[in-house]
Amino acid sequence: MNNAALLPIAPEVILLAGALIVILLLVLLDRPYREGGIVAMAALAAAAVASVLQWQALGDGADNLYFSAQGVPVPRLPMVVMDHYSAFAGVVIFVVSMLGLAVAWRLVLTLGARSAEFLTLVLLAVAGLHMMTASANMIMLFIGLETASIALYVLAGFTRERANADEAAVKYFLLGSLASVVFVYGAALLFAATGSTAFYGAGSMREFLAENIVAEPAILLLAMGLVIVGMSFKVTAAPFHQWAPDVYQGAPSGIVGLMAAGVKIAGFAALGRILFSALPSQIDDWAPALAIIAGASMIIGTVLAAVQDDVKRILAYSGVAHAGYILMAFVAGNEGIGSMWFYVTTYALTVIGVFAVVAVVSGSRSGSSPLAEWSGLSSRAPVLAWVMLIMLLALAGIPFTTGFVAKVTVFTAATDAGYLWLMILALVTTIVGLYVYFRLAAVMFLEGPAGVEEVVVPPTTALVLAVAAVTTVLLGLLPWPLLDLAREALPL
Amino acid sequence: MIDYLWVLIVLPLLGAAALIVFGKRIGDPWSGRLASALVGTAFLIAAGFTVPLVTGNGHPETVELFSWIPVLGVEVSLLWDPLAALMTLIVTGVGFLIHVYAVGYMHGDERFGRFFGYMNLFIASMLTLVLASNFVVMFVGWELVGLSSYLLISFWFVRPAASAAGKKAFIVNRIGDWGFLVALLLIFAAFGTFEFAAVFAEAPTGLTTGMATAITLLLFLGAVGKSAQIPLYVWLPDAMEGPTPVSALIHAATMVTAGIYMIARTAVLFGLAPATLTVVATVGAATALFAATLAMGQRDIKRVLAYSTISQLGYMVMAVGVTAFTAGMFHLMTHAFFKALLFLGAGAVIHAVAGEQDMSRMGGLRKVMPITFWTMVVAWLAIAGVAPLSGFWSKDEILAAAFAHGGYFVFLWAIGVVAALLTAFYMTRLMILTFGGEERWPDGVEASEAPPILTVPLVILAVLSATAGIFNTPFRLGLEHFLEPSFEGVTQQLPPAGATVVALAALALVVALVGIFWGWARYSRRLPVEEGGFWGAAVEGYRVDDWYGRLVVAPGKAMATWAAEILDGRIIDGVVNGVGGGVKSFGNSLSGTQSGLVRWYGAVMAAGTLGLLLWLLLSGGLF
Amino acid sequence: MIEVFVFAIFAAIAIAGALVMVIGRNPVYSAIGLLTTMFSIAVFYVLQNAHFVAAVQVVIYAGAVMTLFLFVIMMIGVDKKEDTTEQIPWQRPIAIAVSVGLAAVILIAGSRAWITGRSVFGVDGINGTIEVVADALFGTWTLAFLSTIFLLTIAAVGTIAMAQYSPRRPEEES
Amino acid sequence: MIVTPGWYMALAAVLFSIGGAGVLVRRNALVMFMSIELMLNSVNLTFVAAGTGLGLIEGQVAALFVIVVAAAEVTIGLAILVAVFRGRATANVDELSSLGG
Repeated sequence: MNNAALLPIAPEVILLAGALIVILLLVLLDRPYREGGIVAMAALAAAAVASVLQWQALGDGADNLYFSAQGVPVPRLPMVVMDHYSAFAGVVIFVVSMLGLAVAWRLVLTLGARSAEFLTLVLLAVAGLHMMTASANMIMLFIGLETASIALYVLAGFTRERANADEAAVKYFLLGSLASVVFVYGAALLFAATGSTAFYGAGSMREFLAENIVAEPAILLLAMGLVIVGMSFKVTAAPFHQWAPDVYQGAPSGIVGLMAAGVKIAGFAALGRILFSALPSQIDDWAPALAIIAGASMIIGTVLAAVQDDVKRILAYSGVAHAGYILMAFVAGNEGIGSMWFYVTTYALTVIGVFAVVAVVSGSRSGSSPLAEWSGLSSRAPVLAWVMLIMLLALAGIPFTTGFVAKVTVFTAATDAGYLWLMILALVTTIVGLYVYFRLAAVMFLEGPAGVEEVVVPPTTALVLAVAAVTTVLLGLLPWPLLDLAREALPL
Repeated sequence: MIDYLWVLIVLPLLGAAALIVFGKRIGDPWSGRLASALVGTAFLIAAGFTVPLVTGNGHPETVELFSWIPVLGVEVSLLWDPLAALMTLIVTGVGFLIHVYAVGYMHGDERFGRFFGYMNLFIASMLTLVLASNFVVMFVGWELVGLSSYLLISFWFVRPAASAAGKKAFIVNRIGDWGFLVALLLIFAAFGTFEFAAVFAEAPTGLTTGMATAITLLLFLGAVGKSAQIPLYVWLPDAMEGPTPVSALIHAATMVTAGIYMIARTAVLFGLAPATLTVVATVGAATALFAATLAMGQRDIKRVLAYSTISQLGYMVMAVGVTAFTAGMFHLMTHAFFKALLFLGAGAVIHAVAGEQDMSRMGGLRKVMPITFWTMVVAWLAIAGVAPLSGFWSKDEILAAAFAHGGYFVFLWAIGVVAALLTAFYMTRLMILTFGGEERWPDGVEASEAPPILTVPLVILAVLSATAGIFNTPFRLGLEHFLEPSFEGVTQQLPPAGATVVALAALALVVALVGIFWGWARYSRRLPVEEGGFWGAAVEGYRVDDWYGRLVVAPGKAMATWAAEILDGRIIDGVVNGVGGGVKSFGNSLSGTQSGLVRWYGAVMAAGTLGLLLWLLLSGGLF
Repeated sequence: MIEVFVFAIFAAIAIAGALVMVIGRNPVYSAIGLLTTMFSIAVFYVLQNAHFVAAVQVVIYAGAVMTLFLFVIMMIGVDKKEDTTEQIPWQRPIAIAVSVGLAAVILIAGSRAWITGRSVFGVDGINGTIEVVADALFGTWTLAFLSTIFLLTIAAVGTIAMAQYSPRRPEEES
Repeated sequence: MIVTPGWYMALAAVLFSIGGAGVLVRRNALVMFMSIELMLNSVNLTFVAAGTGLGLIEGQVAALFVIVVAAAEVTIGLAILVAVFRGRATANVDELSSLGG
């Protein structure tokens, strides 16, 4: 096995090594909190670099390669695929995770001896997220999905000083397991319907479906439906979204950003991997189904976000609506991948920033973040309030932020694919959505201060906020660099 | 030179950025001076750009800045033509005077710097709207204008009313913006581009009447929101909670006229949709009369002016509705002068009587505030339509055009005349209650003339209000000629020629004088009791807000809550309480609501799954 | 024919076990019901020549997992009857209707054709002996096998994290 | 009459639905979790039966992987449930409803 052959799984190997080193540090050092965090951060950075190297190694996309046990391209049953799609996903996931970990930095330091477990779980969860996007096989994807999910179940309930965290963990675990089972049942039926678990290669799902017309497609349709449901749960698309508000509210604020952003990126990427790579020939079946889910998500997310009184819940429902917008890109098939990536990436950056502010305002441990806590933030912490306003503008899709460009691209994609009704629905919900975000802005800027307590922004969080705010505005003004890369990040 | 058109927008934008960030440090009064200087500079530059247009050496120019969304062919480009020039000069010119006034008016406010930051932001947004050369950039400006006006209305957010007014303005305007957005969508669907030039060039041949009607009706919905027409006018009176310079700048001179400007800009499209034009003219005339009756009954001086603004905007909308676009723009200009003057004068008065806005507690200010009084007299006569002040010419041109349009529109003309009578009446009432009679202001208030920084802008505006009529008299249609390049290919309704126009003008003058006399007769001796009946209803704005609450807002809220309960599992709450028991709670975390049950979530998920599977199979034709 | 007979008997047992699990008021009964079903499924594996899977099923599921379940049931002291008062009216009927509907949809779809895929590489009558499975597992599937290391590490670390019982500390974060 | 893989898959579908009903109607978190395990078992049965029908060993391999995943999930799941419910002497998930609204 030569070095180049290791490249496709390099990020996972690096993260695993990082996780093990963090555990070892716990044994070797007396108080390894800070060192462990640095190791974890370094591992994520190295994984990101590895993904960049992957991208470069791929060149113009001509020499994509599969990977199996022997480290050589194999014709049958590839497990992992290295293509522009997975490399792009890797960079985004790892960078967002670094930002998420930076937001959780203060939480890590206060966890004491438990920080080692926390960091290990974060690293392994991130590895799982990337596995979801880089798998060339349904079973591999399922393993990645479960790796990420199981680690996140624990992380959701990690700070158990408050009852909320318990509740979040149990709810997330029970509903998440249910969704996983639905997903894997879909995988099993897909196996029965196509005779393969692989996305690529000889006898793979794609090849089988491209060469044969399934005379009795009932099981195939069911299988697709179940797989879509499983993934919709992960990306909080309606009506499979209901865990999100409760879990976001109950989980430690320091880590919710990572949960919300990371899982969404990986979930959408994995859904895209399945639909674009394995089932492109069935687009006429799955695209309308996704359009319905997208429409439901926009409506439900927007309406329910408007009636919430807790910022974390508002953001969760807003996430549901955004999941709907992102799904709009999917109905356009291959044409929509670029806009999907752009939306997912910029949304993830914004969401990390938003939850970083939440962690500052409401503390990075478990607990809710009632609107009252936010009133008059602009006079207590003006810079923080303005940064939050930028993020809210992006979430609302106001021009000159990434949110606007992202919305325009997915709207165009859906319209071009012939889903005009979906586009109009999205427009209407976007306008209703303005109310949601401006309500929060109004509380921050127009109401009197809730208290006199000083708002302390830890340096790591400040860094994250700077990154999030700058990218939100800069990529909103000049989206081309990212948009061009996103358009290149096509699956094999 | 014209390539540097973007400087007009960037100057106030820089000011906004600097003042929002460093406003506190720059402080009072330097942040105000900086903001005023920037707007003044923008005015001078705009004037420079206008010279070639006036001398006839210039022609409309499009300045391309950069390509923004190439997929949709959206360029960020600006358009400089007579229409844009006129509007830019009004915005920066009147805006400059109001900025200067505000330096004095806002003196001592805690957030002085922040205020001017917002004001500059507003000017930048308004210029973006005005200078846009395509629908997307215009929409961006449109939205930014809404945002900055929201910030300014609720500037004194500690007052709950100000905060609520800001929200109300924001929400009501969303309805209009929705219309604008959908119109953009249809335009793109019909033409494949957002550029004004391309759209207007193709429209006469490439657009069916039905499509044109749909697009223009939706655009008009946007204008109805922004320009406060029936039925979306309700936000404007409440917006008076903002500082008075804001009312003058945004709610009289500039932002509310954006709707008129937008219709004038898209005159080609409106010209293709006669049905829409009838709707536009009718709504305008109805608003002009309706708001005038409301203005008659107000006791708060700023609310009189607010309803008066709505009424005057009604005239402008009526003008564009009868395709007298130039007349509409002309009235827009003169109105900007005299209404800004009225607001600023009102602000000076309010300042003098220690924040009192109720006219029944003013009176006798004529002697104390001579400069304010005499400038206000000019504005009063101008808005009432007394020759030869500016309002006479512009209002008369609108009415004459409506009359000349013939048929049904003669009826609208009659409504306009009645509204003019009421206008003269309520303005006379305002003047006498404020400046005439005995002093009724509260004890301990030492009213005195405002300082020069307040009065100098008043005087300048008074001169403009008095003389602006010469730009476009029936004898010399200067503005008409100036704007011609912008309305190329548009059939405009001109006032009738010859004796008719003289007769109409004479009638208008008589009506104005009758209105003034009526007001004089009623208020000059003693104050009549104005309670109950019409007066009570008018003060409450005919309870329109109540009806909105009952008919629109409450059902909407109820539906959202209902949806939330079903989807959130919160309906359980009510049911459990109703059934009344069986529920045990353990531990501190378990008290309270019974929402958030895992099983309910699971059931919804499963039902969703089943629904999706069924749908897939059904659409696959397998059942 | 004998195969049909065995299938019928064990299918009945499996369904009965599953129903006992769902209906049983006492978690211990539920666990035993599930155990019965798992054993029946192991029988089905044997019937299909999936010997290794059958062995794993018995050892891991019936052995380890169910023991763990019973242990936990005993430990947190919930080996008693469930409070049956219903908090969500209609939830139960809706849930049952949805489940029945789900079964009906899948069965109707399957009644047309359960397996529409086509084997490209397989041979008829595969025999899931340990050699054959190991061949696949450590051949083409090596990477998937290796990647379960993530799962097992998480299982270990996560259990430790959850088991460290932190009493509700009164102090907030510093 | 012979037993085709379809029979097993049909049985698996029934078991899957029963498991699903268990998750939805039971309030004891442990029993809900057991129901999920039952559903996983029916997935395994589906995999194995489909593999038999297709003549592919992959069905069995996939089932093995699902078992491994399930084992990890059981460990974590029970750890969470023990941690959460140890102090409450109950495993009723309906009592976990402080979030929401």
